[in-house]
Amino acid sequence: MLPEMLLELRPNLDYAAVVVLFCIGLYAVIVKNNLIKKLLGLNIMETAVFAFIVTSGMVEGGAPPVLGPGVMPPLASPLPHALILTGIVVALATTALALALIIRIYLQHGTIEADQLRELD
Amino acid sequence: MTQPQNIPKIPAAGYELPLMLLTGLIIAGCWALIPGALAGRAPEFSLLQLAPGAWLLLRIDPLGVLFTATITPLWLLALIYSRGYIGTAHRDRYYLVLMLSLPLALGVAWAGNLLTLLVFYELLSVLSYLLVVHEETPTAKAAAAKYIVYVLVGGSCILLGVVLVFYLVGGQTFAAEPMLHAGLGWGYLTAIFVTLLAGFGVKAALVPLHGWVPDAHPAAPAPFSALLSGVLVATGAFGIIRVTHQVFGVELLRELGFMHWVSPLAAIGVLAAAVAAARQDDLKRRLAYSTISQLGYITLAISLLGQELLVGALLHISNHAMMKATLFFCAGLLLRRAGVRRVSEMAGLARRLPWTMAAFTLAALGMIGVPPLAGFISKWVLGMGTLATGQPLYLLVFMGGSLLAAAYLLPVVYIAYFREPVEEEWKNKAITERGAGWMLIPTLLAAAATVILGVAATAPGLPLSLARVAVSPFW
Amino acid sequence: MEIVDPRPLLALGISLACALLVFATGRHYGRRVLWSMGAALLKFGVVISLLPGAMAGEVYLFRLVEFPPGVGIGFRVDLMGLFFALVSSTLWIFTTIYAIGYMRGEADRAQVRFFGFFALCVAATVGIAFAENLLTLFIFYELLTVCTYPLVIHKETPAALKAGRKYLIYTLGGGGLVLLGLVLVQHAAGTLSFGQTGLLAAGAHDGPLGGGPLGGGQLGLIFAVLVLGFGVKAAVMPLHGWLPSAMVAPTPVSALLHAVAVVKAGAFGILRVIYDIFGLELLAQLNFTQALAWLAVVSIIGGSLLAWRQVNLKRRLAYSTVSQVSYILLAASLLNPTATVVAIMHLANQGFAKITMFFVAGAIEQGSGRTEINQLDGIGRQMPWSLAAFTVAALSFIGVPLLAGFLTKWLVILGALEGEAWWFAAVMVISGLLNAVYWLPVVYRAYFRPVTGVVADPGWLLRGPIIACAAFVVLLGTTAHFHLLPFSVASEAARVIWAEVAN
Amino acid sequence: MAAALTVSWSALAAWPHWLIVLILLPLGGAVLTPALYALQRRLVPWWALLVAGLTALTVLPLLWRLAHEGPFSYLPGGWARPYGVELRFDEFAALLAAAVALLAPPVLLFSRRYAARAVPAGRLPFYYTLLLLNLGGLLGLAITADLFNLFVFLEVVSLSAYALVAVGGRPVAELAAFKYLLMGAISSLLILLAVGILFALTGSLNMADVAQRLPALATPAALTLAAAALLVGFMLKAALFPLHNWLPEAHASAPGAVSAVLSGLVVKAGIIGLVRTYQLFAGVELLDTANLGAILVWLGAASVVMGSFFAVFQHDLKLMLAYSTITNIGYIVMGWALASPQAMLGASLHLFNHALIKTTLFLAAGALIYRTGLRTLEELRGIGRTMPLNCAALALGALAIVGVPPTAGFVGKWFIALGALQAGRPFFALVVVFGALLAAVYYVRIINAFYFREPEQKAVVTAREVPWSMLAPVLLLALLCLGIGLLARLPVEFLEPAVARLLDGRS
Repeated sequence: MLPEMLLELRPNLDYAAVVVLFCIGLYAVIVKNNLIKKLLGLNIMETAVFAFIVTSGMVEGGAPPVLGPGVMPPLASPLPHALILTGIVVALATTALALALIIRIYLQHGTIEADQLRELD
Repeated sequence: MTQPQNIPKIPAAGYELPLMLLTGLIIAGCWALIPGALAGRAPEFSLLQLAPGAWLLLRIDPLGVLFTATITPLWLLALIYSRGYIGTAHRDRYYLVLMLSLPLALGVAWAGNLLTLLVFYELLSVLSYLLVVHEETPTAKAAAAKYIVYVLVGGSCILLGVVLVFYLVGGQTFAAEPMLHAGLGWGYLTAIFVTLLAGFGVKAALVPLHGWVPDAHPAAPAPFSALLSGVLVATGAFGIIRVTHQVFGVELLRELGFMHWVSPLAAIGVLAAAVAAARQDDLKRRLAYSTISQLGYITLAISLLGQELLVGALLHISNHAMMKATLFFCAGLLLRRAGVRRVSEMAGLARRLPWTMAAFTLAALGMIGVPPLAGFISKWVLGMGTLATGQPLYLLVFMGGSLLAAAYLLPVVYIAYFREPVEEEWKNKAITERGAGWMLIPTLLAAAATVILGVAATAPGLPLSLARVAVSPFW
Repeated sequence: MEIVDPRPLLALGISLACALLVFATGRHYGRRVLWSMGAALLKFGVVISLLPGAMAGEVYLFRLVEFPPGVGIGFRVDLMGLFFALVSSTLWIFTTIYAIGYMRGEADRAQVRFFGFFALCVAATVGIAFAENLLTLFIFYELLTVCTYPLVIHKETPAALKAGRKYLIYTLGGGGLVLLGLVLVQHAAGTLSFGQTGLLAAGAHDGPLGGGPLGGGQLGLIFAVLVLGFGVKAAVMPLHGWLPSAMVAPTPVSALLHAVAVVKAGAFGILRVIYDIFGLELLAQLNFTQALAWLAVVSIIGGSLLAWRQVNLKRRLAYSTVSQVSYILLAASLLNPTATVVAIMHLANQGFAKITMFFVAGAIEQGSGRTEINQLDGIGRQMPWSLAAFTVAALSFIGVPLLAGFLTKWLVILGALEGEAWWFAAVMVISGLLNAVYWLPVVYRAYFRPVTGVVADPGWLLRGPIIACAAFVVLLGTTAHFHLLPFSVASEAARVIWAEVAN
Repeated sequence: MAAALTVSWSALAAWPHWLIVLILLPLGGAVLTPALYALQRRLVPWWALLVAGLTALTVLPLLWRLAHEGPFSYLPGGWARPYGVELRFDEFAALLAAAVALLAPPVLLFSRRYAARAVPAGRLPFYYTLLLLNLGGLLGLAITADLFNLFVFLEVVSLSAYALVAVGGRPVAELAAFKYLLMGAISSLLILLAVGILFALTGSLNMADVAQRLPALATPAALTLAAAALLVGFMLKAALFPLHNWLPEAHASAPGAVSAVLSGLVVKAGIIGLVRTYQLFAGVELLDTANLGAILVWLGAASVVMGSFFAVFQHDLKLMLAYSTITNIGYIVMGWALASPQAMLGASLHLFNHALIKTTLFLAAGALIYRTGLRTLEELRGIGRTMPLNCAALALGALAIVGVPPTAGFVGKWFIALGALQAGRPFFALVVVFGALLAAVYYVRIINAFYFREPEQKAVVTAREVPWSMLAPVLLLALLCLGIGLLARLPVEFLEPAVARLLDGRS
């Protein structure tokens, strides 16, 4: 049963990995108590999405528009990579901001544990 | 026995005389209408439109003239009497209301259509509340409360009936021709008849709607009791005449047969009220029941639907008004001069109050129907009318009523004249008629009128002739 | 004949300007009085100046703005609206005089708020009366709610605040229903403008609930939603709860609630629903008004019975309003010309009589601090003018001839008979008797019980309006056939409504 | 004369580059702000105001052109679509742009005195930078026709918004900002994921192009995933119930002017995203959009009711306003999802009107806090006596948000309710009315406290009106709340064809 499913998954194994990664990240964001860990979870999710988009740049049976004939597959579309560069910048900004906030929170409240912070309210 | 009031002279309010003069003028005016009425003229005056098509309208027809000619003198008598009777408490209000009630009564008499009749009738009734309650004793208040409940419920019934008529045939003026016709359907006609009869019946003390009468009369001041009994109750009967003869018309009523229900009711009223009267010890209560009984005569006469009977009924309205006024005036004298309310306390009073008791006796005899006094004339006409319409059974009722009247009035006379007074009760009491001129004069005048109305009954311009003119168009 | 004329807007503007002026400069007693009285008189002048033309068949139109297309704010003076506006602007004059006297002792701040919002309320009432469409009516209807609220809680006591809250909950709930009805009508008819015989009948397209053309059930829903929505303000029986509570307000406010504006606005709204939105023809085919009539009957009888049980004078007055305003609904639901006349006319009849009674109740409270009926012993001798006026009003409600109430009773009964519904005639008679049952004891007490305690003279500022209003009660009852007086206006209004049906 | 004016206007409007100027102005202004601060710090507020004002002026020719020509595109660099990046000014973009143009100058004017107190001095340049960034991002989001740019602008808006919440430095605010950041980042990722999926499926990023290609695809699962990710992502951004958790605290704890922008404009980014999602998937038959619509309708209705319900029990004035935002977002989403012409029209109108009203309310509330430092209704009792004008503005705004006609709040709800009937779903008309009633309940509480209670706090008794530079924008906006409803005829006529086009694209 299970092996057959895995077989079925094989052509999309990268997607499966992305999904798993995404879920791990989401899990961390939701469950972890430490704000830093939450942030890390977010980063994992980001990575998952980036990975997904980058892998989707893979073009089966495609031909490069600029290079002449003779270039062998696998070919990849460069556009997703360019996009993901932007995405990474955005993610970086988010992370930086979040870290800054966490520092402020720590300075203000003396803790970055979510449950303790909740009690402070 | 209540303490006799050794009345200090009541200071005059100052306006009594002008009021009397004014009333005299009004009476003169009403009488001046008689020739026109005898000639059968019925001028109309529109006053005001209350609602679309619903006019306040005066129509001075012979019936109305008869009514006003008979009742207006009572106001003058009552005014004079009041000068001696009414104390200073609430006096202004009393006179104000009394004088206001006169034009309202005229309005009832001259109402040109049902709406006008209703309006004046209602206003008169509501206004009378202030007279009934005048003395503001607990009994007076209770009686007045009862009175107003009856009046309002009755008035509401009339209103319903009037609106029904208005809805069906519009705001028609009273005329010889009846307003309604058989084509309107049995249901509507019954509803109209029941509501109007019940409404006016309350005022006319029609048994079993008479409940307020025995309470209101004793409670009211004597001059107003006289008016109440002589006029206000009569307005009810007057209304019934308007309804039966001008709204429905004799033929329609015969066709519908409603009167088969009314006549027995009235007959029972005549007899039962008379029996009840005989059982009363309070003189004014006794007189009140007598009123119920006498009004029963009138209603019965109306319900039998005969021309002569209607003449008799109208005659009896005026005669009864005069006689009953005399009786109530006397009752008031007895109360004021001797402090006596109860028949049983009147022993020997005739010696101290001779004029009073003389007048009382005269009026009592008239009421019983002794010739040639007024009561005899009307009862005679009634009796003849009964035979003329072929309903001799009701003749017995009339006679029974008269006998019973003797049974409840003669004992009063007897006790006052022939029973020896209890000595102790007479000590230190200045029971006298001296100084009671204001009360005595109207009493005697009324008593005299009783005689005149009897003796000169057939003189033109007196009720009998007028009544014949008034009634003739209905047949 | 429709004429563009800015006067309806002017009438509204006068009240608004008055409110603004009072808010701006009202801390001076003199100015406050000047603005209030000036505006009251001026507005009455403007409103009455519309009358001759309107009676001659002219309809004044003034469209202000159209904001969602097809839905706008506009004014249209037809006779029914003009009648309502006349009643309220006449009563405004008296209420203003009375209020000046009544509020004299209060702090300036309270007075400014009072007179300011009072003017706003009256502006809203004129807006309701002159509304060209249901939306405009709704706007001013809600404005009325909002502006009466500060008046209801004027005293700022816990009881007042509680009453205010109750008032708001009820009226806003009603407003919500009206809004819903508004949406339903707009959807069904595609327009909200009055002045066509039955907006729904004229423009009925598809039902709001889908499923093809507008059927009876959906119309019934619209009718119920609108009538109940307006019925809250009209204090129809299960929805009347706010009215007695609102009695904590000062007397001029009660007068405003009961006679000048609020309750009337509800009743007027229902009149509009019946005559302008559904139209007589459509309603004659459907059977909704029968339900409304019975609702009114429940209010008439139930309100009276509840009034009977009250020992507080103003509460009794409040419940009696529940009963008397429903006359309008009963009459309107009878759907015949006579009843239409009285449905409109009773706006005035009830208004003047009720305001008299409230003024007297206020004068008594002001003069002696008495509020309960059993404290009124002998007060008729201490305040003869006021109690005489009170008696006149009471007799009017009972239906004694020559007073305004008789006219109402007469016409409603006649209308009931024309509608072949004799039982409503009986209801009117019973209601008149019930009025006697709970008003006469008050009158009786005031006159025939021994005097107790000292009562201060309420002064002419209070007494004047009382007497004037009582005089109006008599006037209304006796001037039916004079041209340009209220009754002729009401009957002309009814004639126009029915003439449209005939065409 | 008029003709000449018209000609010159149309000449002005015909200049093709306004659209890119619209984005570049605020973004450039934002970038330059810290530099200016270093040179001449007192000029910074005026600089921001100037930028905002110019941006607002830029919107005018665009609107003119839109009104005369209909939607138009701008291709930066001249690359034809779908290859190049496209900016497109359609009616919905215009709505948001107009809201930004209308609200940005008053907010920035208000900020000059307000931020001087509410924001620590060192952060002032960031405050203005972030605000301008935020506004620029919003404008970009509104006019972009490119999926990835949508994401980028959304991130610009979101990141600046997170930072703006915290910029005031209140302890609660920083925590709220972090919470907001987490939720926002998750939603951004979902959106990015969806963009990726759509790109993978179609190979295009131009929205119109993608929308054309999608119907031809036969991969329902992927489509559904993309649609769901977009929906959930934008719902989170728009704070639709039950994903509203982050909003109240973030909006309430931010400085007043920021709250105004967040509540009035930033949540609308989510709405615009939902509109774009709708446009993307409108033609896809494999995907049962009606079904998605049904979910959204119910969630919208739930937002309306729950938002009001929560608001009723709040004591903090700004929290109340924040919950009311959830309610109003509910209205807008519900209107959209009902998918009948009038409901969509109403939702569009409400998008604009709510921005206006909520900005008014938050600015007025901010002014109260500026003067008194008090936030709860109990503490603010009687403030209507000492700050009458400001409170009058707040009361007007309250009336408007309840939806009392003829204020701005009425028109949108009116059309949504009508649209519910048009869609044959009268229940939602009932929800509209019910929501208005609930709103009335809590706004009455505010008015009650301000006007009809005796003041207790010393700060309330001694309070006086805020300076004119703060009061004027508040009053101006309040008057607009009152008056703009009366002009609703214009936007309605303007939007009707757009809505019709949208619905046509679907059938």
